[in-house]
Amino acid sequence: MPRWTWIAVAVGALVLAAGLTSLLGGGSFSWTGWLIFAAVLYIVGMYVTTYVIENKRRATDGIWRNLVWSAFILALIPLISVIWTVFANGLPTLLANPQLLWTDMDGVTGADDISTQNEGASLQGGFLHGLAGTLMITLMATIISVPIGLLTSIYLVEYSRGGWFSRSIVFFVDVMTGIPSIVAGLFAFALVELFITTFIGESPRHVQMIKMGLTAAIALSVLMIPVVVRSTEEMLRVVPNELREASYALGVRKWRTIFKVVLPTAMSGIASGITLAIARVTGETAPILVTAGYAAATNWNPFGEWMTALPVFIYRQLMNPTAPAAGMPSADRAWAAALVLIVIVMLLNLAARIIAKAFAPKNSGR
Amino acid sequence: MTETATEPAKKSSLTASRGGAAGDKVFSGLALAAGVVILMVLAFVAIFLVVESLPALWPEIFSDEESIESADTFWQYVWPLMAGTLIASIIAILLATPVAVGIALYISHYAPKSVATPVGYIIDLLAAIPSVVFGAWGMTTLAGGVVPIYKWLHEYLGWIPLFGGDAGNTGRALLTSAIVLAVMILPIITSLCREIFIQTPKLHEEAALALGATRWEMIRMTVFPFARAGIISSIMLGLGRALGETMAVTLVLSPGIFSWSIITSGRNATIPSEIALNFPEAFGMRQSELIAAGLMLFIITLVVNMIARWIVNRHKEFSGAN
Amino acid sequence: MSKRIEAIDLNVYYGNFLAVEGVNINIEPRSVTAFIGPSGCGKTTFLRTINRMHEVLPGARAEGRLLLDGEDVYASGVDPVTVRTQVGMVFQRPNPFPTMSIRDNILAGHKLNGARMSRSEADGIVEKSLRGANLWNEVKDRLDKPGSGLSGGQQQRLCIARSIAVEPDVILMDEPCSALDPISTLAIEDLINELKNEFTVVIVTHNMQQAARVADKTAFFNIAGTGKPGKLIEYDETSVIFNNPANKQTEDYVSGRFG
Amino acid sequence: MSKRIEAIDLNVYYGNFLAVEGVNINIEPRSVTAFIGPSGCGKTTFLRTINRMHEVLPGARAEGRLLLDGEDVYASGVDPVTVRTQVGMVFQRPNPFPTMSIRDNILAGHKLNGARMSRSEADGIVEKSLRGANLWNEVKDRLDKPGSGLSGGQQQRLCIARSIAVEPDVILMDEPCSALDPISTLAIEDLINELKNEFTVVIVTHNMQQAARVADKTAFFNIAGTGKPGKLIEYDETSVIFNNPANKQTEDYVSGRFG
Amino acid sequence: GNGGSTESSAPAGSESGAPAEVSGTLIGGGASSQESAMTAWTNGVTEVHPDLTVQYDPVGSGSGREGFLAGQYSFAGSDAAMDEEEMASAEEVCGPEGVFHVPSYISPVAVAFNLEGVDEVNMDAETIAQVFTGEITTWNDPAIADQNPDAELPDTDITVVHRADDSGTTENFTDYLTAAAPESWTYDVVETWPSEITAESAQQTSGVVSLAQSTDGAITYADASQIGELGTVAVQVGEEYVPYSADAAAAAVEKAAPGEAGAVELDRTTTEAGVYPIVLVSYHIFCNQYQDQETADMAKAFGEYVVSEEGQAAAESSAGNAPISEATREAALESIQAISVQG
Ligand SMILES: Nc1ncnc2c1ncn2[C@@H]1O[C@H](COP(=O)(O)OP(=O)(O)OP(=O)(O)O)[C@@H](O)[C@H]1O
Ligand SMILES: Nc1ncnc2c1ncn2[C@@H]1O[C@H](COP(=O)(O)OP(=O)(O)OP(=O)(O)O)[C@@H](O)[C@H]1O
Ligand SMILES: [Mg+2]
Ligand SMILES: [Mg+2]
Ligand SMILES: O=P([O-])([O-])[O-]
Repeated sequence: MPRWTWIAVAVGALVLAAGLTSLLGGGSFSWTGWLIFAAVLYIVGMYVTTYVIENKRRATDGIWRNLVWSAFILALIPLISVIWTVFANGLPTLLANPQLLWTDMDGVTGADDISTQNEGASLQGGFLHGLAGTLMITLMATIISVPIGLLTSIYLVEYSRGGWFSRSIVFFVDVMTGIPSIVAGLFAFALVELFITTFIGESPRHVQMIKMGLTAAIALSVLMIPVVVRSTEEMLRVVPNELREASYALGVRKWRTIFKVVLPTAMSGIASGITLAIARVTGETAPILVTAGYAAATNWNPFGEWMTALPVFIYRQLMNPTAPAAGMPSADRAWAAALVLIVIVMLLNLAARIIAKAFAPKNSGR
Repeated sequence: MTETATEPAKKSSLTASRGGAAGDKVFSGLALAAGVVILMVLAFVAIFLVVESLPALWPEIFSDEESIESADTFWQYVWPLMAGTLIASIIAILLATPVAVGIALYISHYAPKSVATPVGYIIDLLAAIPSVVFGAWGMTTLAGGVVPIYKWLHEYLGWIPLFGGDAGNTGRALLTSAIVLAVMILPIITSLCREIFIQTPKLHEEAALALGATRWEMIRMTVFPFARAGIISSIMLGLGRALGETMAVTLVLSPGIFSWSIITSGRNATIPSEIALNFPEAFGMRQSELIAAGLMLFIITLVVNMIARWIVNRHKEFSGAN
Repeated sequence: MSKRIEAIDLNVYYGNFLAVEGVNINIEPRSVTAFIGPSGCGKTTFLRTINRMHEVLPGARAEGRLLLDGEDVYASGVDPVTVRTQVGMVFQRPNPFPTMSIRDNILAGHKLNGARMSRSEADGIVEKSLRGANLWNEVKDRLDKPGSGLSGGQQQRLCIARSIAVEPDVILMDEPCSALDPISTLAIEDLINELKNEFTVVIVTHNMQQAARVADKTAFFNIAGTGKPGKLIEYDETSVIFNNPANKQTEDYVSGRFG
Repeated sequence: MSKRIEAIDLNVYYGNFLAVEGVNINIEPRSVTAFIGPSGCGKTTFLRTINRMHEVLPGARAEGRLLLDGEDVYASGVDPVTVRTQVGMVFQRPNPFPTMSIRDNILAGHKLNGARMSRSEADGIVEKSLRGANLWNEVKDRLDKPGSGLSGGQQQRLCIARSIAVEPDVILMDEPCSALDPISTLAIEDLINELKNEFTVVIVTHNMQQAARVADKTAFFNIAGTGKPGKLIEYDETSVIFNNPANKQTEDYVSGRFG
Repeated sequence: GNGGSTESSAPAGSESGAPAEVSGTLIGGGASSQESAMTAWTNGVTEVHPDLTVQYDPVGSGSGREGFLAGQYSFAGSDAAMDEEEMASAEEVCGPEGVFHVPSYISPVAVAFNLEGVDEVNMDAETIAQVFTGEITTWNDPAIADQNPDAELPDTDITVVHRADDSGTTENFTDYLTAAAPESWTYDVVETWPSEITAESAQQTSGVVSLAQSTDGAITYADASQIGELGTVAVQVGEEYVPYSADAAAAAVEKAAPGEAGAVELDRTTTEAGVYPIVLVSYHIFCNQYQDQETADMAKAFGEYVVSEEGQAAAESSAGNAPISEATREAALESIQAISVQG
């Protein structure tokens, strides 16, 4: 098959698609429609051409290659769209008002926003409190769930011998992935309430202690643990047994083998699993709303007082603007916060990759 | 060979274990304890759900009321929500899985390394975007964009019940939520699949290639069988997320009663968004109804996972491990 | 059903690293040729260029010409997949497909071609190939069991059966006996002797007795030092290589005075 | 620094499957013993019971007594980890830790157990072990490079160096040369000859020439058929086994009249 | 009104000019619709009482009342008054004296639409109901056109947008429809829009407003302070059409019949001139007696500030709600000043 075949097919597909689009579009020409038609026609066209010129197997190979490529391009569309939305909405605000990063909403009222929107006064307030909340709550949730999740997957892979107990853990971990986040929040609230009312006291003063960063962290842990267990388990399972045996044969204890040989070998996968889990919970809104309260001032103490996390801040600012009649300033703050949130997780992701790289098997050659 | 080997004094050189013997016990104990914690948490969640939803499940017995608030029976209230949740999640999985597996393959077997690494990173970034933002994006950008497509679907494929209803002007339909969900679970499935695909033994891949397999055939013969359990795992993880996702659906969907049409807005609802939308104002019986709906979701997840396990275990003998 | 292999000035690279340099060789059809030489001299590398398995590794490529019955397998427009169906390969470590039954392992190559065949046809192929690999008697009662349940030697013979099932013209074997006990080794050596009636067989081995036992001709590769490219030093009748080599290096190697 | 190994009526099981039955053997300190026998006869299985690596596999267990200098390693209260520090093991496929440098690989036995040592002490151990494994000259300039970058033979010697670094009393080797070329094989055989000055060495091999070259005594295992347990058939001086075996099975095997 | 005094706390409230020495954190929660006004109040109260911090959890009216009953909140914000049962169970935290309501937040619910070139449309209750039930589907339907002889109504389809979430706004709006248009509105007073009606919906007031703003021909009902550029419906009251306004809304509350424990009973079918009947009254719910002096003082101080002219003005300028009328304030202040400690 000549090298230029694909170009010919591509051009043909584009032309044909243009015709088809204007025909079906009934006058108005849709660019998206054109591209979609062209892509489909190209894939089909390449298949048929290869089938005719070469054989069915090459055609099949080619169509799957094209499909894999289309999957990739298809996934880029929403990605770019989402990221563009966030950057376009958030970046200008953030650049113009960097103080958003180090002020909170304490003292900011709707009147301020109204004057911002109507009289062009500078944007008031910020989301330091949200930043503090997100960092503290996520950190605590990570501290709770990573050890539990890691240890559980270690138990499953290294210690259990496939009995009913480990099978039920595996099964229920799967089930945990489906707990709606709001239910996790309600559960954490009920749990802490139970704890506080039985061990500390039942008066309003004590009951008012329930809502705090820790409670939110517990709720997030319920959501995080299954992701950590599931991904870590898969990664540990693919660590070759011969490495474990090499270590045992040196007289290294099992737990040290796990720590020094198995975990480092699987580190890259584990790190990306944990990042995934963290990324998932940093974006949670509903469970934090019912567990951590809603504060306007910055609070760095996760064991007392209310906290606001960034997603909650974003959600509330979008949904219930500080000044109902002047929603723009709130929306600006929300998008800037969304941008910051994404950047935080991005950095986290980067850090995880660097850690993974440091541990990764140092392969060379085959 | 009759010498007395079991003199206690001599035995010491093997029993006098080097430091850290306790470490094994402690560590395996810890690992076990972690598993127990998870089971306990789950048991608590289950108990919490059941206790809180009893009044809605059997109002005659567990509450003062005759029936629940939103409908005559709980089942009548919850089945449309369950149907909506399942339809949205299944569509999301159907949309996301092929694409996610495709990207994972792209990264592991098609793209040159210099492209694969950044692409992997970029896809992971999708996971970094909070669901509120996805919701806001779905609401503002996506919903508007899909309207012409829905209209087209309705016009040409309207005979399929899924596209039967009128497309409306806002695009706030179940299919839009499903698309947002698909985008959200895409990175979850991709990143797990990618890690597994990369682990496929070179030995087996080369065996296939040496038989004259094309790249795709090699993938089908070696990568997929090896990764089967992992793929199903990752789909389950994604499905769990789709089933339980609250905010994105809440922001995107105009809920309503059950309908087969997934392109009509003001139709269908999902359990998590039903809970999120109504929980703040709910108390008493209404609150029980919502938590009972959460219990149903829990049960759906349970059943779905049982099916997945069954699929994975069916071919255990021929699994890719070893 | 058997082809001549000719390499003309073949250089093989891993990225920028020249692993094998200037190989010129002419392998007769219906013969067994053994590649011997110290570790790292490029035996595997050269072997893998014959069926274009080399290029599966990222960055790996070959320069020069490699002819199969006069046709250059590296000519543009040649599909490596087609080359590989004509040139079968058996690896050092047995690698049956773990997810397939013994039967499906054998039929794997045929199924690729999408060839529809009747149950009896398929059975015929399975039996013929397994008999050809001296494995039929051992596994005929458990064809539907996974191939990974066999012993190492059996697995290796299964892999040979798998590659002869597609009736290639050439069979390449990279140290096929290194993981096997003498009994299995002997079985495979017998097999190679039979295979040469139909196929061109090339085998890499570290075991010089084995080369002496099975090969018609032997090629000795050597390497000057780490980082240097491997070279074909001498290629001749096996008896000449082992008893009366032309080259000093060959003589040193076969007589054990290396290093 | 070298121990006698005695097995008394040792049965080894995989779950309910009796893999090796009734082994009685007495291996002298400071000697090299070779285990030979057809595939599946239980050489590896028995070898792994000596340092209690066997029980790492789920469901695997051993019955009977196995004495190290008179102490039963299967007595209750014996810590398998201690046994393994005294009985080192080298596997068929070289398996250096991929995440560690050459240096760290050598120190793995110490470091992984959390032992603290000074830099100079560590350097001493690394050099001594690498010299002991005949690898020092080849890698002394790249101790901080990953171990997986070495050639197969070098990797295998690295694994040997790693196991002698913890100064065991016994070294078990399971087909250590099967993946290696004659040069590396010779290097390792030389090494084994040196190791026996200090250690009790047990080696599993399929290569009878190798057994003849390195072993003081040879044990021949055999198996009556699939599903049957493997048994120790004959154990004697190597020269006796190869030239004048007492048992018909042994004679058949070593003379190649098996199968 | 002047700040009364009890044995334990100095006169509170800005009008008396003497800031009381209250300090501590007062925690409340409830209606999210009050969030904006509450921000103004929680910030404003610190000007009068620098050591008093008030935190408000916008969890929703239902959760707010529930949290209040469980002791989590010292006061609740709610779109609806407590029912009998809740009042009874309130005695657990508040003691036998129970609770009282302060109608501190009044907001007119505008019927708002997005129709190019049209700013105001007149409708009677039946027409509104028919539009929202989907019986009237185009803007130039005779039922609408007849009431708007001067307007140029296009034949655009009507897209009904309602609240997707459980909402006090929906409750008040359907309450109005039930009372004023019983013929056409057959659904009842509900907090969640009847799902049988196929229509667009969105979450929270900002959601319905922005959806309406982006959809031509959309009509919705929303807190008037947030409707922005949308056109509004003037509602028929008696013989005239009354557009929403702060005064007309406050008048509706003033003219309302007193309910139990400070709550008000709005008259949706009123024919009185200048009264806009679609009004949402949101309450603050306090205990008559608190368990400790500190909380009682803080609640009193905060309550007094909220109903004070200053507090109402602060809320109006931030949230755009309608300030309560003088008469309403007088009554509220009296109850607030009677807050005491359980014996
Ligand atoms: N994947 C690879 N990337 C880079 N270099 C490689 C790779 N594989 C092999 N090499 C190098 O190419 C050279 C030839 O290697 P090759 O594996 O062909 O040797 P060999 O003769 O087969 O050795 P052995 O007997 O150990 O199998 C060696 O220097 C080796 O280090
Ligand atoms: N993990 C295992 N589980 C169950 N059975 C096993 C396992 N490993 C080995 N066996 C069985 O135990 C018997 C002895 O195996 P072993 O590996 O010890 O043989 P071997 O003599 O080392 O053979 P080879 O020369 O092929 O290495 C064989 O029948 C084998 O099938
Ligand atoms: Mg090789
Ligand atoms: Mg073995
Ligand atoms: O004020 P609401 O959000 O309940 O409508």
